[in-house]
Amino acid sequence: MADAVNDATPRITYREALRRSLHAALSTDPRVFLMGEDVGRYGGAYAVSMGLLEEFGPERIRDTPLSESGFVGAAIGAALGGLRPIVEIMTVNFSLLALDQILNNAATIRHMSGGQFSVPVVIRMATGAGRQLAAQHSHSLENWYAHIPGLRVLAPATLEDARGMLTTALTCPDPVVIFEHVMLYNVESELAADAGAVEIERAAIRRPGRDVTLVTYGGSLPKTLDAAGQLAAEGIEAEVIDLRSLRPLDQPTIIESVSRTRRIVVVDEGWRSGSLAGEIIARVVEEAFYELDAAPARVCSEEVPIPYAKHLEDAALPQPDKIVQAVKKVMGHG
Amino acid sequence: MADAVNDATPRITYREALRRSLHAALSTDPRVFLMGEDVGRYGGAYAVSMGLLEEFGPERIRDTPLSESGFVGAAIGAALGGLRPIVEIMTVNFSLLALDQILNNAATIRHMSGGQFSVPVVIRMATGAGRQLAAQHSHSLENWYAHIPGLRVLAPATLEDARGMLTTALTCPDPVVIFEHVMLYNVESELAADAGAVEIERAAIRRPGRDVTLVTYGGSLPKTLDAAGQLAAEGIEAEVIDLRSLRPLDQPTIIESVSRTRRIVVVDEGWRSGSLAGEIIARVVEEAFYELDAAPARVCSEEVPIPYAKHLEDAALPQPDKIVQAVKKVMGHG
Amino acid sequence: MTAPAAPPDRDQALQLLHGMLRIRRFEERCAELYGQTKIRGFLHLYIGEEAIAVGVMRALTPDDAVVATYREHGHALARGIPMTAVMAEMYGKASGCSRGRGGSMHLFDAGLHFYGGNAIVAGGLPLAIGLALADKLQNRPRVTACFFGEGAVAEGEFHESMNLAALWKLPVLFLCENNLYAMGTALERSEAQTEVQEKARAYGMPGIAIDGMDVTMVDSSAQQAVAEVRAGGGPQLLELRTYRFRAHSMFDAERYRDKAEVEAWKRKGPLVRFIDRGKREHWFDDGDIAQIERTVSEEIQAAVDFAETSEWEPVAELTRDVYTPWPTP
Amino acid sequence: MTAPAAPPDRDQALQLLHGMLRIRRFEERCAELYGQTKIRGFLHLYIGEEAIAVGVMRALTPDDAVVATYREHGHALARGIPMTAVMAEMYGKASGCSRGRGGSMHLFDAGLHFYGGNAIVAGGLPLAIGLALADKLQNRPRVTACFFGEGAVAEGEFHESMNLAALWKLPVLFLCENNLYAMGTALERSEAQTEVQEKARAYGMPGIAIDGMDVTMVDSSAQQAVAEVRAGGGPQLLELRTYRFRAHSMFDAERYRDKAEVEAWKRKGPLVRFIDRGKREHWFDDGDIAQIERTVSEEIQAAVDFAETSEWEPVAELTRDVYTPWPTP
Ligand SMILES: Cc1ncc(C[n+]2csc(CCOP(=O)(O)OP(=O)(O)O)c2C)c(N)n1
Ligand SMILES: Cc1ncc(C[n+]2csc(CCOP(=O)(O)OP(=O)(O)O)c2C)c(N)n1
Ligand SMILES: [Mg+2]
Ligand SMILES: [Mg+2]
Repeated sequence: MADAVNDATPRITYREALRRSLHAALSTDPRVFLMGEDVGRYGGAYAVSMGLLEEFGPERIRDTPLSESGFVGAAIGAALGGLRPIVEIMTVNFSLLALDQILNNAATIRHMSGGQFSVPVVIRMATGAGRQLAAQHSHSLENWYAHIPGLRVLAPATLEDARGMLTTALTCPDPVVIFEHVMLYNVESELAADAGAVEIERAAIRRPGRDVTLVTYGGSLPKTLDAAGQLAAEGIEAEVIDLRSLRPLDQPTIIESVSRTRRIVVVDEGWRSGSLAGEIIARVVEEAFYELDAAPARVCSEEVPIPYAKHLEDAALPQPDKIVQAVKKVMGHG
Repeated sequence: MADAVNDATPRITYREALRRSLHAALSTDPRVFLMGEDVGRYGGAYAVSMGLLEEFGPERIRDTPLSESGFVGAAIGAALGGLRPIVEIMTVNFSLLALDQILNNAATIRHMSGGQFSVPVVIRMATGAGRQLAAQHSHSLENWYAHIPGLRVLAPATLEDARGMLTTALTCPDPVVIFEHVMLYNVESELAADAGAVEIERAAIRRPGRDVTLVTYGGSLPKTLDAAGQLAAEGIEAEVIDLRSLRPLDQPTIIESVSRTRRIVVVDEGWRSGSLAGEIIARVVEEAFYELDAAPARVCSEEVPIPYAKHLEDAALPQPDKIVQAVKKVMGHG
Repeated sequence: MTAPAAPPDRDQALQLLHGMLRIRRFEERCAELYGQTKIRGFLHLYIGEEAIAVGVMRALTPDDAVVATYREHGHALARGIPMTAVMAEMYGKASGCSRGRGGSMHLFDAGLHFYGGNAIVAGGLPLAIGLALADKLQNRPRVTACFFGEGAVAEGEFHESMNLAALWKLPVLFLCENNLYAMGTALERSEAQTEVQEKARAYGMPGIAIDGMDVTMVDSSAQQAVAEVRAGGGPQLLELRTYRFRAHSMFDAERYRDKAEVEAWKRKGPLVRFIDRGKREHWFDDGDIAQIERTVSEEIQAAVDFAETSEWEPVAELTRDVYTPWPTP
Repeated sequence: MTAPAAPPDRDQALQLLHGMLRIRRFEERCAELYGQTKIRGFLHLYIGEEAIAVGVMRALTPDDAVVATYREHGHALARGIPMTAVMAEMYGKASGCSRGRGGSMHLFDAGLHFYGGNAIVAGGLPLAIGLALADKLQNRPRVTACFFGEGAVAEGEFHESMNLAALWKLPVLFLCENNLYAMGTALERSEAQTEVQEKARAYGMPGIAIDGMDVTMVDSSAQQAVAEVRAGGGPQLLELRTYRFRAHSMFDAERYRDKAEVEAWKRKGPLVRFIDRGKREHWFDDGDIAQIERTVSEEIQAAVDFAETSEWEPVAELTRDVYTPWPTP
């Protein structure tokens, strides 16, 4: 098991990249431990921590009861007590039960104590829809977390980021929330054997282009790249920006791109009203209003609890064809 | 007590307007009851339900234990069971503990059941800062609630709305969240003796003007009107829109105003990133980009847990002078 | 403390057997359909636990309310939601009991006072409190039956709901289906005090543990508890000791328990035991069983046919039922 | 079950008296300063409950951790946060123990392991679990003392935290300050089971109730509990029976309780009782008391002077300490 972990197989999954990251952290820093529902014996609801219990034991791969507020608060307390807890909330849907602890303790204690305490906790959770899990299990609430001063919020969309963001987050003295989109766990690609820490404040241009800027993050990145591919076939060169960090937002990278392309479409799986996409658009027009040649647009989820039936779920979420249409409209080809 | 309630004193407080509204609902509909922490014997943390226990008894003015998730969920269940519960969450700060029930049950059950059930619950809560209650007691999370499909979200900023919105909300078959800003409770004005139900989907122009549109809601309305007054003295005529309903948003009223004034500043006590103000701006530029003569702007709270010290708290929140400055900048006089 | 189980007469025995077999075979078919990707999302099978839903539902009247979890096919069927509507829901069809919105985890039926299918662990408990409060305030002699797994006991909502029910003396029957595991977490790794019924005492509430594999015992205990709750005696907790024979969901590799443990429990299963006893006590014979199997199999086939031939909800209807039609004044 | 309270010697008695009087007079002054609008926001006085903070803190070592609520002036002072820094915090000055950010409800001191001042009811309990877990995982023989009111017992977080502590055998001492009211809600209107220490049993945790008005009893009980917890015996719950003599906060009209009830409790107050007994048993005399009053009064005046003359935090510093300075790699 330990050997497999350090082995740079040519193609691995996003899940495996996360697992390697956990493995590396647990191996190198005795203060690090993982806690959450079914992270141990079960191997993680999304199988991310498979095998770690056997290697690191039940004190450091700590199965918790179904007590989200209790164990997330405990992770915050353990961080205050000098450890580097990684707490897995099985999915964002259950994180509401722990939101009080995250907002009123993790994010707040440093400022409220006049800077006496830092809270170096890392909170990982699965997010998003697409697996027909219906209304209570398909939320995308990244923007709620990105609203909270005192937190950092990350959305790894690539294997490099899945492998590297956690590593960097563990060096950060403040609470970091990491969103892992459920549709990414099985994505495969190559990952360098020596992949490790990545910086976690800057957006990345995943595809350069001159005609329009597409801003997205997390599980919507593959859909956006797909759309960009389709657009290219029609002669529209879209630049695709992966936000990577949802708080702080890398505004300069967005503004720079939009100043070149003069058009922007934001793709975000959150419900449209109150989405992170809205925030991005607001920032762009506040900052670069005169650089824009067309009204900005968003492709978000429809304002409906996500339904179970596949065709309805698909219709509720951003999809490549909707992105293509939105871009064409912004290009005046609508 | 009962007499005083129906008596149209010339000037009353916002608190008293709310109390009259509760009183009228309890008097006319036997299905209505009020539940929450300290709504009974204590008279309400903000004294809104003072005297109601004596008149309507402990079954209908129901003091609850400190169990936000439990009693808010119970109100949702009671609504499913045919009653018309009004549940008071003492403040928005504690509503996080009940957010799972609100999002995953109240807002979702109708759609998730294929339309079989409605959830006619009214959830009232105090919101906002300004009373030096520090980081854990000063949140403005209206935009989180306004993000949720299935909810209606109201922010009464005037006595008419304090009196009328609850009345209308109680006729609504779906869950309605009402935010009462803590700085409004003591505001006094006249209220007609026959004040009652008001419509709850349209924004109101609280002050007409031709030069710039100021959009705001709730506790920021008085500050915005104050700023508009100062601006008028300098020859700038600001139109002030009170959103009233935060979900659904009355987009036509905003767009119509902006199309006339060609400039917009949004004032919102939420933290800037991920604020409702951002959503408003996004909608305006999506819809009326070419009507604008200047980049839109927002005046929001600074991105900091609200501090206790008065001068720091004041500096963290939107204030009339900041609004005036923002408007001047948008007018090109900055 | 448990009520003595009165032996069922032949009719009752056949009903109990039919009720359990119907759920068992339905779910076996669902597992196949999942393999064929007709059913998707999460599918949590109740196989092994059928005695509980069947036993408890018999104690309820049509006016009583039921609140269940994501593992609720058994409850939905035993309560009387037509199998056609349940199967169509699993397919995601418009003719499903939740119009295709809910799927396996969110079966609803307003007419039967079946308030779902809740997929947030312990999320249904506060609803049950409210339903019972509504009954109490409206003087309706109803009982709310609230099902949840032993894993839910660790949630704050369990605590808050138990206290509210006891404090306000509400007509709620809490039914803790203790199948020893919450996904992969064994009860002794989630609770400091593993005697679930002991928890009831912390709220001054009566609580007893029942063999949830014995349908006659479940039946009689539920009858007694429902009668007491309905009579105004306040809430009660029944802990039903059971076991899940299948994986938690279709994604579970079951690394947390031994095959041998599962096999041992299967030998104590509600169907084997009831069939053994029923034959021994001559409540029914193999011919009766075969007859029931045929009826059940026909019902299931009809449900599959119904689901297969039902229409999809038009995509244009996506956002219907987010809000209730309502004229703004 | 409670430890016999060994009578204090003269020195100890004077310390206990001084500790309690210091908190009492400090808060009386705070109430005045509130009237003068020097202190704003919420101000929750501990008057009547001083025996608890004073008794418990004596049982802790400097390495132990303390988690408290918004009613924590007494705990902060008894733990050793300088009165100057506490008073400056109430004024909102930069020299306050939370740099003016926290105010009365959020007193912090990293050096003294004083983890606040938490204003979300029951919000501190999970933190205490985590602090104790960190101690356990790092093999530090520390105890985390976690204070909360009896109102917090109804919160889900109480339940979750109690279970986690007991399940993981963590070195936490839960200290439930039962002053009979949560704002205006009497215990019997919030709990079906009002014997708070009974709740501990639902988690297999030892729990006892103590007369929280008797500082020697609190002292000796806390000593014993802390020693047992430190020795690895797992968590314990002490219920400290007490009463708040003042309103819940400065906004409370106290419509929910009789003046007579308050007066009756005042006669049983921790200071009256301890002074009576101390004089009777000749631990100290009126001269000693006068001497302590003088010392206390001087300390308070010095704290007020310090707060008055301290600087305001420059507004330019508003957003400092939202994040910790940290180089992105
Ligand atoms: C609040 C919450 N946390 C976690 C989950 C994920 N989850 C779904 S079922 C389950 C196990 C529940 O176990 P139990 O209550 O014993 O019911 P069982 O599945 O055994 O019937 C978990 C952890 C969830 N749905 N809700
Ligand atoms: C979660 C939450 N709900 C409500 C409140 C408002 N509130 C502040 S103190 C209080 C009463 C708490 O009573 P108790 O726990 O007995 O402590 P005491 O004030 O008596 O010391 C309430 C309801 C809060 N701060 N947090
Ligand atoms: Mg279970
Ligand atoms: Mg109290």
